[in-house]
Amino acid sequence: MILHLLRASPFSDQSLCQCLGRVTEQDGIVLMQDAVYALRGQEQAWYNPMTSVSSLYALKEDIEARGISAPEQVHVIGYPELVTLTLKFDNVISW
Amino acid sequence: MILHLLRASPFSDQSLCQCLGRVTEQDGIVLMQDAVYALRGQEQAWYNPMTSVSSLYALKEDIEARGISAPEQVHVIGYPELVTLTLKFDNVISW
Amino acid sequence: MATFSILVTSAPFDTQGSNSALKFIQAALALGHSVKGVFFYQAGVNNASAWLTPPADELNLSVAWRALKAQGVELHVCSTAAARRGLLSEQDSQEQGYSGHNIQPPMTASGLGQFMEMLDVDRVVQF
Amino acid sequence: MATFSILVTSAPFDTQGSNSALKFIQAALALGHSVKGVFFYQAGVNNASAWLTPPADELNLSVAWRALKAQGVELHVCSTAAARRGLLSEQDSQEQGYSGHNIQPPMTASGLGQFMEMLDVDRVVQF
Amino acid sequence: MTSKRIAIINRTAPHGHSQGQEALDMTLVAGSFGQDVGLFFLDDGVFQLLTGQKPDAVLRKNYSKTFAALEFYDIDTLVVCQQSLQARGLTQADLCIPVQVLAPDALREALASFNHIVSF
Amino acid sequence: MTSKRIAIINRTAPHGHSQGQEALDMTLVAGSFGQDVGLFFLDDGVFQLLTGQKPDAVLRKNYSKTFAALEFYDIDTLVVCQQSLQARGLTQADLCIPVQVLAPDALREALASFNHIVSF
Repeated sequence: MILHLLRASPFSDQSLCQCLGRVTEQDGIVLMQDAVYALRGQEQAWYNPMTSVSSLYALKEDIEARGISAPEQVHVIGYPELVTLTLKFDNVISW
Repeated sequence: MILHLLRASPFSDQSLCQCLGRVTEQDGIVLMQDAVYALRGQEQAWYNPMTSVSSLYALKEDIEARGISAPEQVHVIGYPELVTLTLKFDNVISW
Repeated sequence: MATFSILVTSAPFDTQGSNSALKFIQAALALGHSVKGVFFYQAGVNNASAWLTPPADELNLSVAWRALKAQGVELHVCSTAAARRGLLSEQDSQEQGYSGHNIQPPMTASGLGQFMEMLDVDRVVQF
Repeated sequence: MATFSILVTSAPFDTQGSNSALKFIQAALALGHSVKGVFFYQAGVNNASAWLTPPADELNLSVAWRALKAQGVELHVCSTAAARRGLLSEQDSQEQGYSGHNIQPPMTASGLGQFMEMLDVDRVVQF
Repeated sequence: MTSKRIAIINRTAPHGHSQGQEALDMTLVAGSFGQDVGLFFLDDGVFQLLTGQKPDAVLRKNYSKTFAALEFYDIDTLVVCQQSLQARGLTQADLCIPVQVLAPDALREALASFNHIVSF
Repeated sequence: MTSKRIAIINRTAPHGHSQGQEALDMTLVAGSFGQDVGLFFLDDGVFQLLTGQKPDAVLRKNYSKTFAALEFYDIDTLVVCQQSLQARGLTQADLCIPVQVLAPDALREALASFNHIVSF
């Protein structure tokens, strides 16, 4: 069980696609920093693979900073929940 | 007539795709720095659009640095030719 | 309660990494966890500059890192990575014959071996 | 013969931008063109550090930039962008009460207005 | 100042990186020096203009408020890439200032008219 | 040293950025401290291992020669992503040292076995 921290916008950077090609059902994905712009990608090829990850999280502060919003199926979390998540999973990768 | 200087690997970064969506037949493209890795993209969606640009250049020093090679249809140039190219086109964008 | 070490590899201001690291550490401490230390590497070594001088309406990272040190979080910077980027401790600066040094307390100039010491925690998180 | 100004926005060592800029400028000068100056902005301001200290088997950018200045290429760094990243001229450092300064000749601390002056050339090329 | 026209391109989203903030700084200086300047928003750069940004939450400055000041600097060439907006599910109504929204062909034409182009 | 196992991931191509060189520095120190370390090459990171690099041409250091020294540091977990190689038209024969080439599933399993993971 790996927790994947995504930090780059998938419109500019391939990290989200590359990460999605490697996650399993037990893994978790956190969208933070510019990666929260992924939530504006409804028309992009990576959007459905991303939202079908059951443990998909997005950082509240980064969403608010950017003037966007999250759809219902995304778990919006703050930093305390992020800290707790890193302990719930076995290890953490920052992409 | 714009000369487009590409610097990032298209396997990691969307700049090449974004640039290709905007060039016209009169424009030129120079692959430099990590963008020369585009020459290893034979199986990628952007490869044919890229090689169909008639003014496609790649910087010799950056190719040699990385241990790769260029196919025939790509004009391999050195820095003196790059300097001259920037003057042949009307202006230059670094992507 | 758990133990953390934090690896910062992103440059201050140029990217949001330092900001995210600060908020993560503050949250971890507030939850009662222990943060053993922060290790600055790659472009992250720029966080160790004593002279970061942002405009008054922007985050002052020097103040923020100092506050963490006061809470017991060790702040280590890789001196080889730092020297490549123009950041020097007093000793390294004297050896080079430079006129000053910009790695100053609360930052400690260390080697990568220090980071190996910091792996003995429950989680390492990279920003 | 043509005139150039060069904008460097990428950090030394972290990216290849400085290396490419150097090779471009050397080629332009060798062809007999005139390079009015280099303007360092964004993370590129780190090029202006007098204290870049790479290992002996790596490029010493301080030496390389100094050689260009000796060939008549002006080297300007944006002082606001520099201050945010811990790079200060003697005057700015004294105003802040710091113990030294790491922007030294051949680098000149300037404002963005200086870059506007540098636009009066045939080509601006960004690295 | 010189008579050379300069285009400043925003290609990066705000807050994760400093590009947008320093592109805007350069634009304001260009304007105050009377330079003929065009400001372009392409790709993730269109996110710079979103309304309702609150970057204080992530310890970054809310410089997006400054876009409204561009008109006082006589910077009236503000161009946004239509295709970039569309790919992100955005329309002009989501943006904090009035801009020209151009299709790729027209956008490239507009860029080609500048002497110098810098990108952030 | 600690008994924690650390995975170091290369995701960036060489020479355009410093990631690869400093990832290798960290790997060598980890090895010399007797740390149990795995070195992974994913995505553009696989370009780190290409034979015949001559970065002197672009004023960068040819640190790829150092990969051959990894075995003397007892670093024998060297894993390359099969899919990343394939996407770049590469095979193991193009690489400068012997490595384990793993399919995505096996690669993720290998990564999951480490206590800590850092990426460059």
